[in-house]
Amino acid sequence: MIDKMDQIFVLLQHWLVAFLPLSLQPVASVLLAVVAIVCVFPALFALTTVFERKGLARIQNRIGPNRVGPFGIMQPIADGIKSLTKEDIVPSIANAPVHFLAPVVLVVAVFMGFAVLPMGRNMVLVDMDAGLLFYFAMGASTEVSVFMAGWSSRNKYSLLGAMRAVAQMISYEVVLLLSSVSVVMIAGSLSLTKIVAAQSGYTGIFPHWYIFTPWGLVGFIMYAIAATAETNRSPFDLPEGESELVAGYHTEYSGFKFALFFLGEYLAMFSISGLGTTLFLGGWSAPFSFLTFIPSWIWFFSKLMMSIFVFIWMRGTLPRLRQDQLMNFAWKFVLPLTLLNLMVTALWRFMGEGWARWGVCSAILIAAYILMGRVGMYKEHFGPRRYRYAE
Amino acid sequence: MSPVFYLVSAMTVAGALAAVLLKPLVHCALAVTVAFAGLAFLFLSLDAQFAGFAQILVYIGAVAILIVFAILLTKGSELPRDGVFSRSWLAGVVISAAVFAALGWAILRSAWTLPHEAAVPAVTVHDIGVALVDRYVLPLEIVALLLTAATIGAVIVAMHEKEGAK
Amino acid sequence: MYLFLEDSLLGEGILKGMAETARNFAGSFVSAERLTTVQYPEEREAPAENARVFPFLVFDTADAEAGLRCVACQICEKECPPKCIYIEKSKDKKPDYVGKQQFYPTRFDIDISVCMSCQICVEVCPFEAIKMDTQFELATTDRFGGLLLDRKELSRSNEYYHQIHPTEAAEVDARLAEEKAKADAKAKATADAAAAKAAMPPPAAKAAATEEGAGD
Amino acid sequence: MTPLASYLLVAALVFAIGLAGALVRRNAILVLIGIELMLNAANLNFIAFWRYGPHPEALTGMMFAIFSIAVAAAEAAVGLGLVIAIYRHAQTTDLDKMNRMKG
Repeated sequence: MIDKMDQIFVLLQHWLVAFLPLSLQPVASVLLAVVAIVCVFPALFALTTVFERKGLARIQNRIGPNRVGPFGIMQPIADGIKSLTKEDIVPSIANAPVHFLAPVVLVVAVFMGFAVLPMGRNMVLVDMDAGLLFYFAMGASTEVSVFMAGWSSRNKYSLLGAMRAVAQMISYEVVLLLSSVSVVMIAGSLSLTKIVAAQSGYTGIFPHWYIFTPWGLVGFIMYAIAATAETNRSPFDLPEGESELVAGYHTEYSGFKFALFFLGEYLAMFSISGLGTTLFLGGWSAPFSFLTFIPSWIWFFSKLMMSIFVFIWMRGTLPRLRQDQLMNFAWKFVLPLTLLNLMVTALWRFMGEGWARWGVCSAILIAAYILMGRVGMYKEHFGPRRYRYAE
Repeated sequence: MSPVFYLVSAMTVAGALAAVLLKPLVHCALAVTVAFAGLAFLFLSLDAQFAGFAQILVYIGAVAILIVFAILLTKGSELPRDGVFSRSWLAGVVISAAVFAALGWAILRSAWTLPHEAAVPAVTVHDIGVALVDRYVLPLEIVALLLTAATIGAVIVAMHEKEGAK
Repeated sequence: MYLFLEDSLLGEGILKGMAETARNFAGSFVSAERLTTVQYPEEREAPAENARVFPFLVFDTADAEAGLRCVACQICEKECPPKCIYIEKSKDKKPDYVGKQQFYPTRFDIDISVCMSCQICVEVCPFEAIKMDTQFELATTDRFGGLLLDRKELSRSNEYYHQIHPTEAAEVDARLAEEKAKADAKAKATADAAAAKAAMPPPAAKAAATEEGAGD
Repeated sequence: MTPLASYLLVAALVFAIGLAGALVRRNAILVLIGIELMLNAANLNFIAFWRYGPHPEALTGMMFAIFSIAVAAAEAAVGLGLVIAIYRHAQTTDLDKMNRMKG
């Protein structure tokens, strides 16, 4: 029974596919999984928009949307109808084909990333040998779509915004990759299913998740920072800073194309949270050994929603960074610490079991963190803002 | 050959042609991105997963963006008044046509002696990784050195000249 | 050497902020007094006394036509920065609250789609005739006619003014009463003087006149 | 036509187009794009020979392609850095106008 619940979607898929002739079955099973992903994540997107608005409202001691449906839960439907019926404006000097293709490329590239995420036991669309590399390849293609959007609008604010966004995404992509490499070093595979399998054991009741190691914790924090920047979430949401930066690459988009950008952004957030869950939080495995009876996909999605909540929480707390602070932070703090973390991971790998490696690795990382943080704050690369005219 | 191969090849060649022939430089950069993507698909169709994804990651994610940055930093998006083709364009076309003719002739001459079908090589990413740090460790180190040098060199070359240096 | 700065660790402020917002998040579910917003169409807060939206014209007596304080001096029209006031002066005169003969506006229009609620018209008005309203639900489906308010739509009674800005209205009333008293006294003095002049013989009248001049 | 021959033909075509781009266009960036295309065509050859060659498990062609991708990335970075430096100096990226050795 427990197994059946765990595998319910896999069994459902097999049952549905069995109705078709044998020659169509492989195509149909893939198609079915694709349809499931294409339905589930936009639905999650719709839910997340309303939860985000309600969460932010609660953080600011407000109630949030509560008009459409009970507790405002139907708000995304109203928003969807609104954006669908809005006029789709294409600037007359815009490069129309590129202007049209940019949001499409973005959404397609982001959707491709879901293909390699294991969302439960045996629930992965394609178990690729180079799954992680595939994910990052797809993530890299979103940069092109951002540039396409900014350039094809023929608006200098759009173009500047696009260049800003691309520079930000490239800078933090390095960190994202390097922090994931430490997991690859320990798990010994680029396949995400194998990475989850490597974390699925328990010591006593505690799981072998990579976040519960010194390098894993630092790697996870670095990954989370890079993921926040990569998905243009606050405090790195300069591409969306409409209040002070004329938004950015999607300034000239309206109606459904704008909604597509919005969708792409949220889907990227889901997929990057899913990847972080897979890499550091044990994917679909249960947090305690006595909780394994709960289906694996529930664990995956609850971890996903937890990370989404943290994203919302950060958005409600932190002010937006300036572009130079953003770049300084990436290249002068996060990147060096991630590189150091890589070395510490290698050390961890070769020191063998025991408490010694815990002590050594933690000591190196904590010392580096304190030192680099202090240096950075002292030199005002980051840390508290001081303005000459304000003193 | 499957229709997918023809489709992807057509996309690659069309992208490459467009990259060479289109007038606005940004169009060229976008077209070359299409060509890179097509080549990545060709790699994938040759069962070279790792190389295909690395191609997408490096070429679409980095080189294409780099080209775009360079175009925008050099005001390359403005069309030059005296044409986009060089004065010696005819010679260039003749040379490349000759190169293609020579290559094509060689390929077609040997087409029937080339191996027909081969079993899909069972090479995992793990094998590639092991080979990289085992048999190919020296090239790997040299590439690492090269990349470091290139990074430093690119930064120095493109760095702002100090005031007074001019 | 940077280890012993008075600054805290990097990231400590972020954690403090996160804790604060978490407290808000949880607290807003628990204690209702944390919630600062009002569910507007159903609940509304009484407008603040100093709230100001768009100007209106004050009238004193029961009749809006007769009691309008405005004397069509057109100062507000000249001073209005966005030029949203349009006044037509009357040809004839009628007595104002003091009893003095004054012009009155035959037309007084304010285009509230242009008005920027700066209150300059109120500041410059020497007759306390134009004041700021607190009524803000002025949405209309007719954006040209509906937002151009004429004299009739702009007229509000002094009682209404008392209702929305009690302190200010009381001050204004006191000032007006004082002025009226002064005017009355002056009128009475003039009337008395005229009466005395009529009654007195010529030399005495001359002396009274010099006295009056010294009194000025 | 064997599969290998068709891949080689595509690679030859892309190589010729890249060569034409490098020779025909005036803009230095376009020349770099042409060179990138040529490198890519060579990579395709390596991968095709690896796939259909006698010893795919030796990974020679694959490794060559991977190293070539890495080197091409470095080449692009340095090349475009040079283009930007030249542009800053000469205010043009037109190769026909860069015909002086003196600055």
